[in-house]
Amino acid sequence: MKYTKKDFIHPIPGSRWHHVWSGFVGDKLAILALIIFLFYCLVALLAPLVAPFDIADPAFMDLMNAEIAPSWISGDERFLLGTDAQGRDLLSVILYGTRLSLTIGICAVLIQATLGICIGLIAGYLGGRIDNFLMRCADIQLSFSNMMVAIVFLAIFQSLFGIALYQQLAMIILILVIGLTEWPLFARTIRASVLAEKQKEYVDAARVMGISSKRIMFRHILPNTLSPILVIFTVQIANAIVAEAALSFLGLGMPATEPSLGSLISAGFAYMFAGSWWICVIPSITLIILILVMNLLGDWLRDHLNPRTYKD
Amino acid sequence: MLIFLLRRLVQACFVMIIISIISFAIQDKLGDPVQQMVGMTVSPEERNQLRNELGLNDGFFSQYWRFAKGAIHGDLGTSYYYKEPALDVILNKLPATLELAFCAILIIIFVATPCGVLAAIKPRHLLSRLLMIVSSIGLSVPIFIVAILMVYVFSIELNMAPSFGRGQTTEIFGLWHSGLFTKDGLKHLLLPSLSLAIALMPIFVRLIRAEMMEVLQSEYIRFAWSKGLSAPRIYFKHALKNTMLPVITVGGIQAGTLVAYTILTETIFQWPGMGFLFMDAVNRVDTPLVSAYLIVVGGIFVITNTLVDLIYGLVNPTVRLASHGL
Amino acid sequence: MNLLSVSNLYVNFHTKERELAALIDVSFTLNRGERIAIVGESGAGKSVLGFSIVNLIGKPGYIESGSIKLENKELTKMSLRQLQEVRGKRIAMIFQDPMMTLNPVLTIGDQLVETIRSHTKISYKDARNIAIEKLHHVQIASPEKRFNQYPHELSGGMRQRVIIASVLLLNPDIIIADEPTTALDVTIQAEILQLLLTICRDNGVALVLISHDLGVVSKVAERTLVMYAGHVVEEGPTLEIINDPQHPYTQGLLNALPQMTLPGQRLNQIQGSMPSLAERPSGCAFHPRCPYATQKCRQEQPNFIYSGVSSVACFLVEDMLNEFAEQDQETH
Amino acid sequence: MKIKVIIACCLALILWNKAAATTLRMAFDADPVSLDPHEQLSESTLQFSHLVFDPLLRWKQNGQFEPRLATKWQRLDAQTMRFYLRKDVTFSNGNTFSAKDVVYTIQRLKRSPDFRAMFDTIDSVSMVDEYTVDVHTTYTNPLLLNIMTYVFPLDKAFYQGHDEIIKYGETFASSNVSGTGPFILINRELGSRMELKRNPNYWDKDTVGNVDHIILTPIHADSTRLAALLSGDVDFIFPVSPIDMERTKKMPGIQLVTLPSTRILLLHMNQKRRVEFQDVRVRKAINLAINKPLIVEKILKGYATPAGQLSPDRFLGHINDLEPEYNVSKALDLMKQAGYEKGFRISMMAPNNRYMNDEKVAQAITAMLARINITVDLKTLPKAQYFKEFDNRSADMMMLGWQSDTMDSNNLFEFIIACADAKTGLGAYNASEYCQPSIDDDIRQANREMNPERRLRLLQQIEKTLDKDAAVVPLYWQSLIWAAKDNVKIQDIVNDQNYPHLGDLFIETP
Amino acid sequence: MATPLIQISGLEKAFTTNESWLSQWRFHRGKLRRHKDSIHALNGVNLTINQGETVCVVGETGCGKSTLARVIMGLTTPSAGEIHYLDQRIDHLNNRQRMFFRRRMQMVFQNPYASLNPRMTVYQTLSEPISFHNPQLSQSQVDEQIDELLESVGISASSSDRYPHEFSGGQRQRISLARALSVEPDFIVADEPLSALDVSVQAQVLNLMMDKQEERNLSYLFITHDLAVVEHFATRVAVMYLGRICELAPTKTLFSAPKHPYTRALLSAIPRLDSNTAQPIRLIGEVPTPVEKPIGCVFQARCPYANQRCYEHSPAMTLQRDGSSVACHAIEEGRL
Repeated sequence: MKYTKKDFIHPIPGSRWHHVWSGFVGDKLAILALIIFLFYCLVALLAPLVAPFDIADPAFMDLMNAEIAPSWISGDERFLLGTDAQGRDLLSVILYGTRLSLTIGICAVLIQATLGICIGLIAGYLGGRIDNFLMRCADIQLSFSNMMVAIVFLAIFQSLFGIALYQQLAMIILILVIGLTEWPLFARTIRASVLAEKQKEYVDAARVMGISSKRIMFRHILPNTLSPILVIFTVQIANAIVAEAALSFLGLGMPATEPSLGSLISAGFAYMFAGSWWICVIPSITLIILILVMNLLGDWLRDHLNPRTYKD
Repeated sequence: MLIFLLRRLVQACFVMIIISIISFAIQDKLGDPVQQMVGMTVSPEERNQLRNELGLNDGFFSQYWRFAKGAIHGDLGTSYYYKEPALDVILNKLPATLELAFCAILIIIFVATPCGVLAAIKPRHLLSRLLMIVSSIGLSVPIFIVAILMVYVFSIELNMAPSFGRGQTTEIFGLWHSGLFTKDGLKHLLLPSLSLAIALMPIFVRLIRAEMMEVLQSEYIRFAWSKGLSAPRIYFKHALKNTMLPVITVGGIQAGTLVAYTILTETIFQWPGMGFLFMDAVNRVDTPLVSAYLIVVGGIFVITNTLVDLIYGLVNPTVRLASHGL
Repeated sequence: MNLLSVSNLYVNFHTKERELAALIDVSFTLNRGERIAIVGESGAGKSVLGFSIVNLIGKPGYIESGSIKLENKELTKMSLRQLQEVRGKRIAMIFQDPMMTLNPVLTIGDQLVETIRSHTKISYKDARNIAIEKLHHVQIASPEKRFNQYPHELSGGMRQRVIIASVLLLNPDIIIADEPTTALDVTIQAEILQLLLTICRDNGVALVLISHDLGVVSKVAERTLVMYAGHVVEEGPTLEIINDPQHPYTQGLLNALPQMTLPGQRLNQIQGSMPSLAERPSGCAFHPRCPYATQKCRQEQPNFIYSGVSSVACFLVEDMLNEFAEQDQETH
Repeated sequence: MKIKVIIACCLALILWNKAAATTLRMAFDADPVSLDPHEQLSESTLQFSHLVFDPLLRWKQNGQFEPRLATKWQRLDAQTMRFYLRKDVTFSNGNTFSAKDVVYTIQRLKRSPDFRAMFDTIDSVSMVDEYTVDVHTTYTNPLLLNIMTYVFPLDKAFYQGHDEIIKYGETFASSNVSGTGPFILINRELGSRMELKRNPNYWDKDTVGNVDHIILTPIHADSTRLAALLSGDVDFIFPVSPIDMERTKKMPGIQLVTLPSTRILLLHMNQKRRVEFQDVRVRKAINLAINKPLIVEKILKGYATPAGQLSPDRFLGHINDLEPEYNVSKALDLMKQAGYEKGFRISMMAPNNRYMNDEKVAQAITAMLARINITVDLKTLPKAQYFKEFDNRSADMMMLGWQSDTMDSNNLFEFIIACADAKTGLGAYNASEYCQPSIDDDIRQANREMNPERRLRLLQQIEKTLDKDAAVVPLYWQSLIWAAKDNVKIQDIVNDQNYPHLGDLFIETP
Repeated sequence: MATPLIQISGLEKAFTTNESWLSQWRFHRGKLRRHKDSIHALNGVNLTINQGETVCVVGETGCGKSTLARVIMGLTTPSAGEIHYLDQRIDHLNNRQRMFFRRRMQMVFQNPYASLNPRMTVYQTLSEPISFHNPQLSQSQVDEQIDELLESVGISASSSDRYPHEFSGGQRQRISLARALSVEPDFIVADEPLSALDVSVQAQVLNLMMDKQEERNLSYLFITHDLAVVEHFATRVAVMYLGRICELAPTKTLFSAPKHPYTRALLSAIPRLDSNTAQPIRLIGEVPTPVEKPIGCVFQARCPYANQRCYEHSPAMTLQRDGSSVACHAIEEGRL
């Protein structure tokens, strides 16, 4: 028996992301944050093109130019934001530093996310002993805090293999350490969402259809846990950048020859009280704005996607 | 209760074994204890003999077993620099760190709670908006910048508080050098604990706000309103207690961050605590100290986590410790 | 004088884009000791109406205009402090889900005693005695033991009893029960309804029962309001409405019940579903689903008219009445 | 032990209250690792020795010797020197000081791994009477008096029997102390605090010093240390980072004292690791490419003296007209001649917390070497790790700072330039692996030459050879910078070896 | 005589509530013992479903009716008992072996808001099972089938690119049904498909289900707590209590002459529109949680007619004269 045309029910128009987007357009702060963040990303991506100086050029670091104040103070047109104690153009160094910090942050969080998502999915979907064991591990890891583990690990690495090797591998090690220590946050959140999603009947429906566990996990459940992941992802990048900065500040991060924002601040710290405030203050502000923007974006996403982050 | 503690104990053993393996590995790999003991003048043959006597030529596991046995008896090796048992050195510095953390926690509790509650119950109020902006910014300013700023403003420019060290301490019960009982000690405590608190405060303000707002949306709060209870009663008796449950959990997790942050704070303020000691030990390649620090910190985490779970179980009647096997 | 009179109540929901009307021009009255029911499907605005009586609509809802009078006190204009005196003491509420209504971290006793003590100055001991007495009243076995227990230690039906007990503590004039049995099993539902009915009858308490279940309503309420998309579409004595519904929606609702057709036959369905707040159609909100809809229904809002047994907001009925009236005039 | 600490605390409290005005709170970058003055030859140990012990004689600011426990001395023959000791001196524990203590101390010094090299020249010490000792050297030694400034007599009765010296080990001497010095140690928390009080029985009653109580706090970070001074938490700090000088100068109530020191900073170019460095033209080019005055001006803010040689002008070997030369085009030319026009890649290591702004200097040098196409992979390490690497000669180019213990050029040459010889210890810090036998001969001669004229010529000869060979890259002589509150009269008691004579420190009471 | 399609015998299911190995340890009389807490959801269910008929399972929360559905569909494994599809045993099959039966048996779920994957369009939702079970179909054939399917449940095929949240509850339930029908099953388990829907929409879905049954000769196992729907829809009714079926009867028989004390109470408790129904029979107490495997009759605790035998022996299903089967000692003994 066919229904007559009149019987057809037409669905309500409008898409899921539509209201998120319209809410976004309505929120000036969120737009501003996004623009600034995109600007940062762009700048980081294009650092070699945008930077007024090529940092690889031997002439880049000229002690003659050391500690020139930003151009609006010194009137020196060559260096918009002044130079640091080594005579490097601060703008170029900050551009490259931002690039480095963002790279470390994003790569580290990618590792966290991959690891966390896999573990969270497995723990949540399979449940039972595996879940119990993995979550115990996550709890333990989480209670030790990534900073703690990173500090200890980096310190040990430095003393074990010497700083020489460390400085060569600094970036990779930082990414790995920050990446490997924060997975529990992702894992727990994913697991919580998976547990919630697993209760939902569409998963059962898929099982009843005979669809394989792997496909259910990745095709059905995973897309539905994306909104909390997105929120954590944003916030975690901010956290990873802060962690990197803090580690650099302790002398456990990027070496002075390859400065990230954190090591720039750390190096400029000595000049803070000496009159050459810009060496420390400008990278600090750059860092703070970057993190603020990421946090604002994260907040905004959290408010609008309204996921439940991990909680017991 | 007993079972709960027993379970915890099993877990603690598991954690401590892992930590002790790591710390043993450090001790084993870093530096040659024989060299540290006898200096350069001893011949290689003599050294080898000494190595044999000390069992340093044995296999990894028998060495680890010896290390673990020593660790159980409180022997974590001797610090190269302090020439004292590493555990003693660390335990000497423990009070300083604990006092710092304790004060920071106090500040967090007594400032973050009212702020979070205010921001939750009057979300449109100017003050709570300001609070949220400040906490957003606070969340984004790394702790070391906060600490530097504090030193600059309060110590150097305003000359209000000392910038380093613990100041005058008094001894309590013959085992604890406390800075809490002298004016000088408290003055020294002010800036470090404040910057430590400021670093963690935004997380808690926001968490309390978010949780409180969620709790305020719940049916039982609506029911409480419909019963005609007074507003303070609803906010502080009905809502706050429920709000605190997730806060306690997160608080337990943040304990780890707190310890990590003490390293930063202590470094900047020259606070003679464990964190400062640890960074020093790292710079001096004082491996026994580093591994002892690891073990002590591991112990602290295990204890705090157990405490947090216990508190959680006490506050939350639905999680009877029975379900943990009371 | 009416105990409670609601007139021309408009309730809006505030959203970023626009204001959504949740209740449109709702009026009704309630007499002392009377039991009325508000019936409708989900999204009809019946819960909003219930909550707006004590001004407890959750954010982002707010009362846009209209008046709610308890005797002659205007509730919409009251300060929070004044409202808190009315809530609980004069008007009490029973919520839908007993699992969520009691605070999980406070004991049953705490929650009962605080209700009494926040309205009357009375010692803890006396309050406890009253509470235990009321627990007994709602047929809870060993109330002393229950007094010290936490909500999670009780079953759903037991909790709903505790909630009813807590509502009774201060002998209110009105009880608003928002789907009090929906979350309960059939056998428990019967008991709770019985209990509620007895209590209202015995103490002369007025009851506003909010429900989607016409069966439940027919057992309890004397008068019924049928709501659709924020409007009251029909109002009248319960029996009349069930036996002779006037509004096409009420008719459809009743006809769709399985018992209205023979077993195995197709049910009499209404097409479509309730519009959401944002998509309320113009004119009569029911017109897209209404089999009798005319051009007029699409454009104009029908008025509320008395049709002999009940009041209805429908052009069809209006036209019919007018016809009758004309015929009447003609015959006269 | 605990009780002792309590008593000490109480004592400290009492003292604090009684004489708060003459308490000196000072913050240095390091505190002594051990209480044993013979365990480590380091600045902090010697600073401590000057507080708790007294030397036989010490340097005055003008470069003359000042008698302390030795009242006078006289050369008996080419190899013997007689010292007359001060009477009525007691150790802090009440034991009287006499010649036996001096003999004992010198014998112990000869056993010390760190001091052994310096005291090898002393053959034996003999006690003439209660207050006279004779010091016999193995050969004529022009620097005997310089060496004798390192003799801080120990209390023989106190130490004897458990006086083993173990580096980094726990010994009696490393945790107990008895000296004749102006101060007595009352409390010490390694790494965080050291407290001393005035020795009430100190022999030198004529001193203007009025400090009754000293609290020494080690603060590693330059900025924290300065902040502590600026916020008034301490009265006296060392060192002050040159970066902070401008600001500190402007602060009211704070005084800065700077002295050029004899510490030379230099770069070693390892000739064994790199063939390129065996070419004198390359070495010369590197010397020419590094703009030393600019480094001094920009990084050290002028608080150093650019060096074209190793010996500072106070030393005998100093040649006045040997100025640092900076000429990139000439350097490029030399590189071209040597066949390295395209340059090469080298590794370099430098400490990052040992010398003033060491890391930044090293970075600047890499940038400068890049101009002559030498690419430098720089690693900077904390000192604890750096010197291990230095001993292993782990990089092609390494930074070193050296202060002559004997205040003489020859000490520099012996350790930095001489061909490495594990037996004699010569060339122990020669990370250039440069070996010029003629220099070795000159060093040996200068060590025995008593005639100042001839000695001068010998030492200058070495400097000239070094310059010609461009064996190392001398960078600059670092300055010492102290800061204190105005009422703390440190300018009278600091010296270019950085052993402030705190016993003579006068603090003005407002 | 109808052919039995599904046969269930002696089905039991217990859930362990304390999964964690460590939390299973208890102090029992001073000794440490391992003890698994479990809830007995099903305690021996026997049921036969014939081809083309609708069997309704009614009961209150916690009686195990949803568990029954899930066990039949293989979403949870039974602790004991057997399930046969036609004459093949299917309860012990692994995922691959079960694949054939997946096509024959399908399920419609309770919550229309959760039973469709919110991140998949209607098209994706439907195409997945179709192409999964019919890999030989070409893309256009699949599309064609989907369009047909959608139109047959009253959803316009043009809206197949929409996401579930764009549909109302009733529409979603239609899509759910379409998904179940997509593999052309002959048996559908419907787990409270109406309970989340409004009255006016319930009728739409119920009508659709009846249409489909007629069209495709489907058999339904319909789980619900709404007796009004049961009366209208069911061929036979099974009343469940605490994991057991206590009465199984043709619909008319059950509603006209309920036998089991629980069935009687349940029927009397329905608030009906007609005002002439009798007072509801009051039951004592609440539905207990079956932590221990029940001994004796499951209803004993609340039964007004319980005697000693009810506490000790569990009653067996006995066929009554009017075609219903009841498990009750009181009826057997003629006390009732």
